[in-house]
Amino acid sequence: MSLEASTTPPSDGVVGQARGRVGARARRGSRASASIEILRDAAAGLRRNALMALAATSTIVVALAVAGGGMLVSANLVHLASMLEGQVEIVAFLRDGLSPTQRQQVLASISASPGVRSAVIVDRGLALRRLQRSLGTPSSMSDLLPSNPLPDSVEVRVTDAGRIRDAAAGIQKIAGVEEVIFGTPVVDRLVALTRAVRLAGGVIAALLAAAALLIIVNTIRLTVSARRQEIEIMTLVGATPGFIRGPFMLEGAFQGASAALVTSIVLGIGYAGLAGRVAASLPFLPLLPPEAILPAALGVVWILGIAVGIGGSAIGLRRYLRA
Amino acid sequence: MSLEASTTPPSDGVVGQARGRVGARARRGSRASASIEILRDAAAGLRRNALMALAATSTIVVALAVAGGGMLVSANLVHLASMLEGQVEIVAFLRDGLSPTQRQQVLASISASPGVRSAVIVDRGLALRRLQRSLGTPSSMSDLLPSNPLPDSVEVRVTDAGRIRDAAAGIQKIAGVEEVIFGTPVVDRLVALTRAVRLAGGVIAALLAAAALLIIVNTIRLTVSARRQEIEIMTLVGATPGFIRGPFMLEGAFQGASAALVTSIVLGIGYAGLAGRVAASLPFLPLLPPEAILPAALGVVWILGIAVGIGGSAIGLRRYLRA
Amino acid sequence: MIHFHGVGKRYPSGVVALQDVRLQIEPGEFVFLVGPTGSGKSTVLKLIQRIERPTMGRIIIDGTDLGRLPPAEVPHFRRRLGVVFQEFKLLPDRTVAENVAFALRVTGVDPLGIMPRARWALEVVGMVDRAADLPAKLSGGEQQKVALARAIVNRPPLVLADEPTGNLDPAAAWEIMQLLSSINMRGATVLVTTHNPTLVDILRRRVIALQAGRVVRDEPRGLYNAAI
Amino acid sequence: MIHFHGVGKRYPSGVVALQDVRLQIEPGEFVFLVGPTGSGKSTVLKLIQRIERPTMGRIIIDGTDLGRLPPAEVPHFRRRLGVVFQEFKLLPDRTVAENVAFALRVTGVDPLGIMPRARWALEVVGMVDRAADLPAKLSGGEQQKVALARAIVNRPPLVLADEPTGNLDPAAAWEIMQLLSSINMRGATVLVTTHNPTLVDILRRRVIALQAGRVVRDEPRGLYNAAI
Ligand SMILES: Nc1ncnc2c1ncn2[C@@H]1O[C@H](COP(=O)(O)OP(=O)(O)OP(=O)(O)O)[C@@H](O)[C@H]1O
Ligand SMILES: Nc1ncnc2c1ncn2[C@@H]1O[C@H](COP(=O)(O)OP(=O)(O)OP(=O)(O)O)[C@@H](O)[C@H]1O
Ligand SMILES: [Mg+2]
Ligand SMILES: [Mg+2]
Repeated sequence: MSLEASTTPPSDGVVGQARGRVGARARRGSRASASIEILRDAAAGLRRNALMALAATSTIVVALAVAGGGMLVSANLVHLASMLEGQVEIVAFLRDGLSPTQRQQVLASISASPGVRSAVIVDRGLALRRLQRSLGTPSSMSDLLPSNPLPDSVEVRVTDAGRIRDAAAGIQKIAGVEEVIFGTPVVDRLVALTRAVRLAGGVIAALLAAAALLIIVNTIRLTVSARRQEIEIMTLVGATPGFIRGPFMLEGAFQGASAALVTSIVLGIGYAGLAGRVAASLPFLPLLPPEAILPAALGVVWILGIAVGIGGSAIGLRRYLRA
Repeated sequence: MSLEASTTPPSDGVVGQARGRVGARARRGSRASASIEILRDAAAGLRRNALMALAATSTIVVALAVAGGGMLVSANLVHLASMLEGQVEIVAFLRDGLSPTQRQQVLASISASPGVRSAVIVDRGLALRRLQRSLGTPSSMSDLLPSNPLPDSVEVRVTDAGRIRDAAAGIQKIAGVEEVIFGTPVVDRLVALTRAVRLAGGVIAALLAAAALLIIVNTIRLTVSARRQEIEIMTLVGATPGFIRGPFMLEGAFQGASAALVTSIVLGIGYAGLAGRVAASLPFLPLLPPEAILPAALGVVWILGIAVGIGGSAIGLRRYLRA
Repeated sequence: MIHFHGVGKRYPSGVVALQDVRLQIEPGEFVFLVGPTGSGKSTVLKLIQRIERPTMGRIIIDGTDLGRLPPAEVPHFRRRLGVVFQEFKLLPDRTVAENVAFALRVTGVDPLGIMPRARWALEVVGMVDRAADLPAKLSGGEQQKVALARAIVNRPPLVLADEPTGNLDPAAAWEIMQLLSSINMRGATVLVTTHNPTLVDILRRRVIALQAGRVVRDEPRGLYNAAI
Repeated sequence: MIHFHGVGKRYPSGVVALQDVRLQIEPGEFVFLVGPTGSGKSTVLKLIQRIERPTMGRIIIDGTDLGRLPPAEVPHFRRRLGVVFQEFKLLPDRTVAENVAFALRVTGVDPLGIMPRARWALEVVGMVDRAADLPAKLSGGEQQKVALARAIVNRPPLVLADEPTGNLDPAAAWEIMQLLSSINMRGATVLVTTHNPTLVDILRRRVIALQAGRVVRDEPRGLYNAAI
């Protein structure tokens, strides 16, 4: 059991017998193999602390799912708001007795007017039928009306519901337009509502993302703190903070990534299923199609998961790596 | 430093010199002082692990806030759905030329008809003014209509929008009713929508509560696992699982309660503020008043927080307390 | 007090720590358990505490057959033992006084009597002036003394001490041995593992020697090494 | 190699662990640090490792003034030391081999060379057949040997061993001392704290004795106790 009796130590040419100042030399070494080492270390760390890692990862999954779900809800709210705003319209009643050519001219002028997105002519016969339909088609009513009292009109959709007044004022000035109406109170409500919905959507998404962030960072901090003894011993045998951080941050990244993967599957399948069912049973409720919204939402989930996994480990380690 | 040289041990009459089987005796002892001990222990445990307790508690706050917020959103969705349904109505046009007494009789019959919640008479003059208003009051139109073509009608609100067809059929049979209309497609949509909203509200609340549950249990499990050494030593010196569990569960309960307190303050102030702002800027959007919804939502937050704090500790300890 | 009937212990990893160990220690005895590193001394103590369970044979402590002890009774059983662990096993985030008091508190004694008794135990080992410190602030030997104070604080009928002087200077080690002797003289059974030949050879108590998991020597007034 | 210039250490709790310690240990020396429990031996070793910092005086190790060592250099400095901690400080969830290898890996040596060197160190202390076990599965003495293997694996120019034989039987303790001697003969400076008078008295190396934080004796070929 003495040095002499045993095999001589393998010499690797890096750490020799006569040692000078080690500092500078130690920082060399093969980069590639070092990163393989770090990967192996991270994997081993996860294996050793399997139960803790499982608890942490499932917590991260939940946090990411809540944030991702919030993003989907918020995107759909915003989408709904723009759909609603798209339905805001100005009706321009035309003077009686315009010739078809004149009507087309008026239509062209209106279409070119500032703030107008689209404009279509509704002739008086169609307008009456619509009115009857919207009143519930009491068959008796068509009898009651001796003649069609409605004028021809142009229905105008605007680019920005909030600036509908300007658009209406512009249309009013066009020759051949008798009168312009736009349900002021309704439009005001709608504008206020869609603004609120947009705001709420943003706030919900931001709050839930912040919640996920905090939960993930705290969770990883707890797992790191459970391993503080390990960290202390590492520093005692000369591991640099970077060397200690490496595997921990990789573990964090890996946990974040696996959580993002699970979350993606759950949210993806869940949203696709939901969108399908809504399309079938609530066709008038315009959910964003999965392919339009999932890539962005899941992208955020992945970035959040991985970045916070890494950042959380770094933050969790800070306390224990002070010199 | 020998026993003889030192003071004699204080005798407390419980643990004497000649000791028999200890088992039975040890389970006695003052209950009241024991629970004070447990309280002190729990407080000390929290103090010693202050940073970990802080991380855990803030995570619980977030989880509870998300769940509580989800409940508020869900309750408002359900409220909105019933408001919408409450606006579904049947219009019964009355025969021309009914006397005021006859009209009152018809109204009474309609009110008594099954499925009817309320009924009001709308006379033809009011109906016309309303129609004009909803068309945007083109001043020219009142000129265009030579006479009022609309009949008197009764507007009926139903108890259950889903069974509007039966209600309408019943009203149709009443003498003096000329025709009954109810916008079938609109009502169908509305019923489908409110049903979806109710479902979504329930699902959101349940999912978020489940998420909070999982996060809290996992968080507490992580804090317990960070103290497994402490638990092991306790079992080695003869602490019963119950004795070890006591302070941990109290700590859990305390963390849950403090988290619930913070969450209550945040959600309470936040929701009251939001409801106030919505009432001011979106008066047509009927948010539930804070006093109607906060007590229930915050009650759930407290129950969730405390119950899961205790349960989480118990679950977290299970692994370490196996004999 | 302690009966080992053909006890064997094979750890799950495959290491056979004890083989066919037969022991009979009467109440009131003072016994040294000696043997080289890894010979199974700590395993014997762990079996007595039911931290580990034998893979062969039976163990009866003070009339209790450990193989039949229901798990719920284990804590109550352990309170009858006072143990100095080889690695001390002090609660790292409780003060010295709380560590010692803890062994009393688990027994459910009158809370008012706890602190005076803890102080008494700390006085006995000479650590009373460090009562308010955390274990991490003590030297190795000081921690060992605190571990001993915890072991004796509830005056257990059986004291197990695993290498209780490994971190103590000869004078302190001698005092601790005197202390264990006086506890023994008051009626407690004492089982001490040690690597310290001087102490064993001076005290001339019963010596049980283990070697590779077997009892190779059991002498009433033995020496650390076999008399050739 | 080691210079203490009027070093004092007062812990934040108020305990004065060292007072006006003056030491000069030359490269290649083998020194025993002795003294009663709590006299400050471990504190001296902690100061050398820069785990603790002196509250008075200056410490220069191998030309490095520890008071001026920037925090970022501390890990690199520590790699020049091989340390056996009094409480072993093995990573609890890594195998014996990984524990020893870890001290090499932090230095950034060629990964391929690590495991053979770790095996070599374990062979030297006689623990190579337990390479795959976790520390918790070893006896106290076995853990101590592993801690020693880790301390010598990267052939440090300065070895600090805090009570490295406290959990070993006399034969194993003697072998470990022989091992430290042979490391010393190959050029390393060795500083060993111990409570084992036999070892000190047989080896007759330089002995520095502490008492209540002061150096009370420093003899080139000393005994454990002062010659009266
Ligand atoms: N949990 C375990 N799993 C596997 N093997 C173990 C375990 N605990 C101890 N051993 C092995 O059993 C043998 C006996 O160990 P034990 O701790 O009883 O020795 P000891 O006589 O106390 O030694 P020391 O004097 O070093 O304290 C050793 O070889 C040890 O490695
Ligand atoms: N972190 C700390 N905080 C406060 N006091 C401490 C701390 N570490 C050690 N001490 C005290 O400093 C004194 C010297 O301790 P040290 O560990 O150096 O003793 P030692 O000579 O190694 O003793 P032993 O032989 O028991 O290992 C002791 O009284 C100890 O209680
Ligand atoms: Mg042992
Ligand atoms: Mg020491």
